[in-house]
Amino acid sequence: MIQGIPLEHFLVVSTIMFFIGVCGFIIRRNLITMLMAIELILNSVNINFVVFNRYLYPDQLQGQFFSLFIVGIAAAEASVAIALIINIYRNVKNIEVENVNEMKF
Amino acid sequence: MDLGQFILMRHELLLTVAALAILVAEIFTSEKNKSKLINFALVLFALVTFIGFIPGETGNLFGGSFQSSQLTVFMKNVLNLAVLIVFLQAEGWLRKPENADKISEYFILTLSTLIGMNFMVSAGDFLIFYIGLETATIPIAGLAAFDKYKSESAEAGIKLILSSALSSGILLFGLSMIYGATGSIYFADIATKVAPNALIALGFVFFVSGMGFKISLVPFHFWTADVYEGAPINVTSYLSVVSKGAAAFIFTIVLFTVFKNIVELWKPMIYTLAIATMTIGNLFAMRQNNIKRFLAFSSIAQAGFILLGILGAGELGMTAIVYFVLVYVFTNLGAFGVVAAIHNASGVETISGYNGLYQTNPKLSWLMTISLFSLAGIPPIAGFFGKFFLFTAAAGSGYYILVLIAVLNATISLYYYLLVIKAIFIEKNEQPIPEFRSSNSMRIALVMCITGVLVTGFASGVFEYIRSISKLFLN
Amino acid sequence: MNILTLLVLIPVLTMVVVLFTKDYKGARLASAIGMGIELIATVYLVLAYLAARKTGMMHEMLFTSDFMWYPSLNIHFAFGVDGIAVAMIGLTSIVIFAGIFASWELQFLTKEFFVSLILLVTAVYGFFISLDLFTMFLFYELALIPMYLLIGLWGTGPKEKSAMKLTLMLMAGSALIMVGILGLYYNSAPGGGPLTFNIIEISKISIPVAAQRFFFPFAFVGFGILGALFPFHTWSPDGHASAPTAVSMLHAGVLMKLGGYGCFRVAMFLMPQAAQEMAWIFIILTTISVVYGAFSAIWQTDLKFINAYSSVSHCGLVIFALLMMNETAMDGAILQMISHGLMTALFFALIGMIYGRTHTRDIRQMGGLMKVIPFLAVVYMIAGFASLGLPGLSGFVAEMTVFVGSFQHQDMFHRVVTVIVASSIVITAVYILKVVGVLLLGPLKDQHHADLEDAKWYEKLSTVTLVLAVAAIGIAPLWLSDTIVASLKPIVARLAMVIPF
Amino acid sequence: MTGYTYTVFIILIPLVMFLVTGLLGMKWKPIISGLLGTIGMGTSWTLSLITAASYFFGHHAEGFQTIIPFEMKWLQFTDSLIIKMGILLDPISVMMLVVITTISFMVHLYSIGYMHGEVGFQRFYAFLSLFTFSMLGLVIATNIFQMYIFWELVGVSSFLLIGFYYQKPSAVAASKKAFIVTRFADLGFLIGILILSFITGTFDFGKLTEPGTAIFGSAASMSFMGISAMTWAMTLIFIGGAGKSAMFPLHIWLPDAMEGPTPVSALIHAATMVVAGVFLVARMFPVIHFQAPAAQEIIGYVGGFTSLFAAVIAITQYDIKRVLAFSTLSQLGYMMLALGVSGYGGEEGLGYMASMFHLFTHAMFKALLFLGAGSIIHAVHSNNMYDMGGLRKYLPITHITFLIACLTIAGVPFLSGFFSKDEILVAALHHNKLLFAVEFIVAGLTAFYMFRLYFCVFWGKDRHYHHTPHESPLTMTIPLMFLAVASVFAGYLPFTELVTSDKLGFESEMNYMVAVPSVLIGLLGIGLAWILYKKESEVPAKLAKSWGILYTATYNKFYFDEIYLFVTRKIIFNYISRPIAWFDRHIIDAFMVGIGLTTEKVSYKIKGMQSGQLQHYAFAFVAGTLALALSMIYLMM
Repeated sequence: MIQGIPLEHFLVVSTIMFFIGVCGFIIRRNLITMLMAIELILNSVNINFVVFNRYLYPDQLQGQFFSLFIVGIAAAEASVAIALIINIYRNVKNIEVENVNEMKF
Repeated sequence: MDLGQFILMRHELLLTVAALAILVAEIFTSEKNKSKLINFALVLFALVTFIGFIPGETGNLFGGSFQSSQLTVFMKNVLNLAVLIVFLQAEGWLRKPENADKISEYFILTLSTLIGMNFMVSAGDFLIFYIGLETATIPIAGLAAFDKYKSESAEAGIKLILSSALSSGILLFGLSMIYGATGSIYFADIATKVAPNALIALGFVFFVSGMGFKISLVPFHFWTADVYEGAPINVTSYLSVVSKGAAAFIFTIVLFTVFKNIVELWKPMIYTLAIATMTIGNLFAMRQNNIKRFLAFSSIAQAGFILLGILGAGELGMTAIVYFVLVYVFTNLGAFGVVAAIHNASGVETISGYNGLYQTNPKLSWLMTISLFSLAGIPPIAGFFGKFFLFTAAAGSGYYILVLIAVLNATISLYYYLLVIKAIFIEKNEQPIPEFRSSNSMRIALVMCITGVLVTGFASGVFEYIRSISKLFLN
Repeated sequence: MNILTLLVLIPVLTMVVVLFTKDYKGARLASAIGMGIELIATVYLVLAYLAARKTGMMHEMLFTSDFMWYPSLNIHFAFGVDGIAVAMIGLTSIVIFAGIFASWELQFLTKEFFVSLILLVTAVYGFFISLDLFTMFLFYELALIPMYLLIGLWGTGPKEKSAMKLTLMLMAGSALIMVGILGLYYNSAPGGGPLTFNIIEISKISIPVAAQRFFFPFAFVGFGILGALFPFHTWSPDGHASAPTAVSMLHAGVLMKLGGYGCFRVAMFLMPQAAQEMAWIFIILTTISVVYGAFSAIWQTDLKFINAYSSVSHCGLVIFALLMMNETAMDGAILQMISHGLMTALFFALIGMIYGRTHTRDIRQMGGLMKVIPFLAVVYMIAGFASLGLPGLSGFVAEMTVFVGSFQHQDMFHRVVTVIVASSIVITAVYILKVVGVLLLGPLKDQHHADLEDAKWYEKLSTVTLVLAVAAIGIAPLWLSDTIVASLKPIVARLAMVIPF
Repeated sequence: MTGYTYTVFIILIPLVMFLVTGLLGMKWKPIISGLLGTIGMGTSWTLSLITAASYFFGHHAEGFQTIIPFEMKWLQFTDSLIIKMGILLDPISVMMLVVITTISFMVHLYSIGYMHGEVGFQRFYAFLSLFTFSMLGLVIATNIFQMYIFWELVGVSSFLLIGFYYQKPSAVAASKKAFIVTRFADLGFLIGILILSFITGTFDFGKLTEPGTAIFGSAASMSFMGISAMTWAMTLIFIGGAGKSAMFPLHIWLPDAMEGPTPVSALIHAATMVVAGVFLVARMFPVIHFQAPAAQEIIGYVGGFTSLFAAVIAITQYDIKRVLAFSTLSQLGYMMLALGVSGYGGEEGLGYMASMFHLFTHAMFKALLFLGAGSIIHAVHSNNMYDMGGLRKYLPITHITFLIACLTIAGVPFLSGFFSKDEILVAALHHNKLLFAVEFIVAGLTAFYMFRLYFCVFWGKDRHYHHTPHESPLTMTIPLMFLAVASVFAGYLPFTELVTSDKLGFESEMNYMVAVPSVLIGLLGIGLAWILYKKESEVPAKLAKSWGILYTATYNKFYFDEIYLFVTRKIIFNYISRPIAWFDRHIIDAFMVGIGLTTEKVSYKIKGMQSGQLQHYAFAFVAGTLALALSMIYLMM
């Protein structure tokens, strides 16, 4: 039990992480970096779940389980994503996102 | 709990078995007769689909995390049917040499997404729901990038995986808020605890946008066109029908059951989304030349119509949506089937390429026409009934103006469907697509679609059945 | 076997047969026979109807049959006819019969042509016999769709554009209708109980006035668009000009009548209060379209445009008379529908035949055809006389009934607009005589036309059928008019229930 | 009283003739249809003579009954408004039967010779029968709507006959003009009927004209724009009559109508159809007289003005048929005027009687004049009277008959014209001095222009004809002679006993105060013509010059055709119809199309949204989410 750290702090952190992630996803040009931004988002979510669970509903574990699953799935997602990024690299010889705009309008 | 209860999740199990079986079979088949796998998979899956239709008991598993009701079972069967049709249509394409070494992958990936959807459909809590969602999404990215040497395909894949990741991230963020507000991830519990407060509202919005991504509602729809265009046709049709249908279904269920307390909160939201989706979808579809992109936008517009059903909250809305999804399966797969057939035969996938098709391939032309008319909602084809019931549902809760807008949108959509028909029938063309005969399985698939399109409307039993089971489901 | 279901079945079977014919000869023969049988069936229906009435069956609708279709929404296949519907069916059968022969020589994708043509007709029959708003709407939309291909594939001139315009405008109209119908449905049981689409049942209760005020414009304008209600008529000139002969005949002759029919059967009959209140708006609109159509017809030079605009004028008269809401005027409206249907079909048939010979529809390039193709010319004159209301032809009967009926209205405003509308007969005379004078009389203008051949047997058959019908109504109108009036009584009674002003 | 059922055949025979010759005429030799038509006409002529005899000279102690031997329902509007097809026999209708059948028979006979060898001989006879049928139907109408029906039919058959030479543009134009002008007038008639039926709730002449009927009870209260409803109704109905009878200012079609074959002019545009208007007014006379005196005034003045106006124009015309046409106008004016000034009952009804009387006599001598003109034209192949001269030795019979006719119309004593015209003058004198003066002058003018015509044609020196004129065949001269006899003796029929406003005879004696001066002025006119035109001389030309502008104006019929042309062509076509057509294409249609185009334009405008950039999508995604969130929060506030 972490003493003296109120719930809000965690939430603030998680929220900030979330929005950093979102902004990163929107701003950064490199596909890998965008992927990392996604990880940020997911982890902020994890924090949320765990914290809510720990502080508000300490008598159950749903939140923590949920975050475990999220971690797992995030891993899968990342792996597939990276595979595809490699595939992109094969085709366009770099991984800048703005080059991935063959199809538009 | 005893193992006998697992019969409740027979669909999921069967599919898993099928997927594994194909995997194993792939290991034990030699390089040269890989293509036999196709027949094997087809037969196997046809079997699975058939078994799925055998009525069995319904109930809950894992303390309500997994709920199986007649409605969900029906939905799963619809999905199976759709996938079967997709497989049949894919057969000719898979036999092409460039796909020789990826046959089993196609089936396994598709099946695993289907499993995910099945779980999603009968999810009883947000965890299962989320797992199902991701299982249903991630492999599709792989499928979208199936033609790995085509840059469009790769692009489609990356666009899909990244934006889906973002959307699921946002969705999760919403879920976490809802969890924080209600302290549960079980639909049943949440439903009781949901109240119109800021946290719930935010969580709900994030949830909606996450789902909006799957159903490709405006403004969460942008990935759709590009992915549909880039992905191989059979994947596209799968995306546009199966995954969208499943998502729409579960979305409806969650709104009707979990968030029914804040119905007054989400109705205006859905209202705006509906209008935006229909209109934007139509406006973009109007000037497309690539048939896949065209169908992508048209499917976006169709999603907008589905929202009308959601607005007609309650049993009729539920029925209308499920019915519409069913009709939509036949209709859209019919259209995509023709597109695939033509693509396999001639590589053409532009509307202008279809000019004068009727001179050489009248049968296909009529198929296309009927499917498109059904999409446009022209009687007496199934599409008309699907739309009409959606509108009836919406009108039932007094949204007459929305109905008017929707029908006017349907008129616009008729305009661009007619453009295709014009290309097929009226436009002159010196060298139209040469006459060809598509593979038997494709023919079977198309026949299934067309019969579905022509019969569903007149056979009122279907609608009545759905109505009865959704009544059961909702109370 | 109910005669009405038979009426729908025959065309369907005909379509099937046509699908299995070898060449264009077979196709046209099959459809001719099919429509011939249909015509006979119609005659039988008329006789049966009159006989039934004579034996004193006083029900609103006869030959009713009712199959439950969608129980949970209470949607039925409910069929039945009253005198008006019977009259409309008669009109349809005659026009399609003539239409088949008018397109006898068509050889490009003949099979498809006849199939879609007959599909169109099937829908029309379905519409007229429907007692259930849902099926009615279903057949209505079904009737609109084959139009696109018919015009787009076999039309002339800017056919794609016109076809698209026509289809979209009419579909927009049906969008309005859809809203109106749903509104009716949800208000069909103000006192509780099951909602219904059934016209007769709805007509027994009275829809809440607020709802009427909201939904009447939707239903009325929706159908009005097909009835060429000003200012939503602009699809009609282009559409008719581009359409092939038979399609113009059918569309102007029959399909536009769906509009008028729906206007009073759905909008006015089911929402009388609103009809009473809002009538004046549409009376003004229709007055405009009557005069306006006639005037713009004067200036046209394309035969089909002239006829299209005169159709605007005549169909305006139909809706005008309907809005007068008294027995005589509405009787006149129905008569006008039939008479206009017949003579406009005749016109389009003749225009098609003349075009087929001279390859132009511009009256400035033709002249003195009376000498060359006397038969067609004479029939054209008869058609012209019918349309300018010469006694002894149907036009006169219809118009006079309309005028007398409308003028019986107690309100001064109605009488004044009646006078305005009546003045259109002079304008009609002007443009009809202009055409006749330029096209048929005078010296032969273009020497290439010197050796045109006169009508062939099938052309004669097609035109004479219509001429006979026109003359029959014109000479002995009484039985028809009485039949219609008898069926109008309940409708008028319902409309008369409420006099807001 | 069903003793008269056979009268049905008077009407049916021409109809049958029309159908037979119309449908089968092309099959057989032309002459057959001619003979058939003539025989048919002869039969109904005899029948109507029988009818007349038994009607007039049967017993009629207490005046003539109105007999309806046959009537059937044709179309029912309301319980009371019913169009019936029937036969109504009363003095005027019976008289008209006689007039029509007589003239028609004569014309049928005459045309065998006149139209011989023409293309469309059968068509001609078919149309003649059609016309006769419609005209008979008109006069025996039992209700005003039946009258209107046949009224329209008459109009159309006149259209067909004027345009008989349909390849001649002038003929086509004339026929169109005739039809449209009369059609315009018919609109008035129709509206009149509508108002009348609205007030009285009936079409039947029986109910309308019965003395002291109560159906007009409601009428008094009704008025529109300050004028009583009945006045409106009657004036409008009169406009209808004026159109057919070519009253000023609707007279313009009649002169052009002479484009038709001459027998047609004789039948339709001199004897029968053009008097339909007069007949209509006479038919409605009690209503007009009692319910709408104002309308009657109008009728009187219009009649008077027309007669003067037409007479003046007639003086300056060269075309022989046009001269006759204008004289017809003038005579019709007489009849209208007589009705306008008439009272009701006994002596008062003198004008009514006179009008009918003049109608009768005029039919005879004007038909004679036209047929004579026909035979002249037949001989000379020209309408222009300055191409003629000295014809009296070539065409003796024509000459004599024509002279008789001229004398008759000029009102020379003891010929029929004298009596009828005299009665009219007397009636005018009793009621309205001004109108009397006008008519008095017109009498002189009539005499003058008729004899101007006569002398120019039959006297003066020969023109060189490309072949010597020869007398017409017997088929043509017999009618001439018959009609000559008729126009001499028609005046001795006791009209005062037979045809009167209240169907009761009355005594009337010569009013020498009127008769003598009118005869004198007639003779004066003749004398003037004698001096000017008997011998070839420069005087007329000089005179014409001296009148200058006035003369040219008169010669050009006071430019009425031009005015009408201006109104129709310029105003209606260019300034109404054309802008409307333009408006329809470029405003309304453009608007409808515009909606579509705008939609398409928009779809092109917004295509940039789908930029293909993943991050733009992501941004839109997030922005959308936040927007929704904000709106959500807003909603909850």
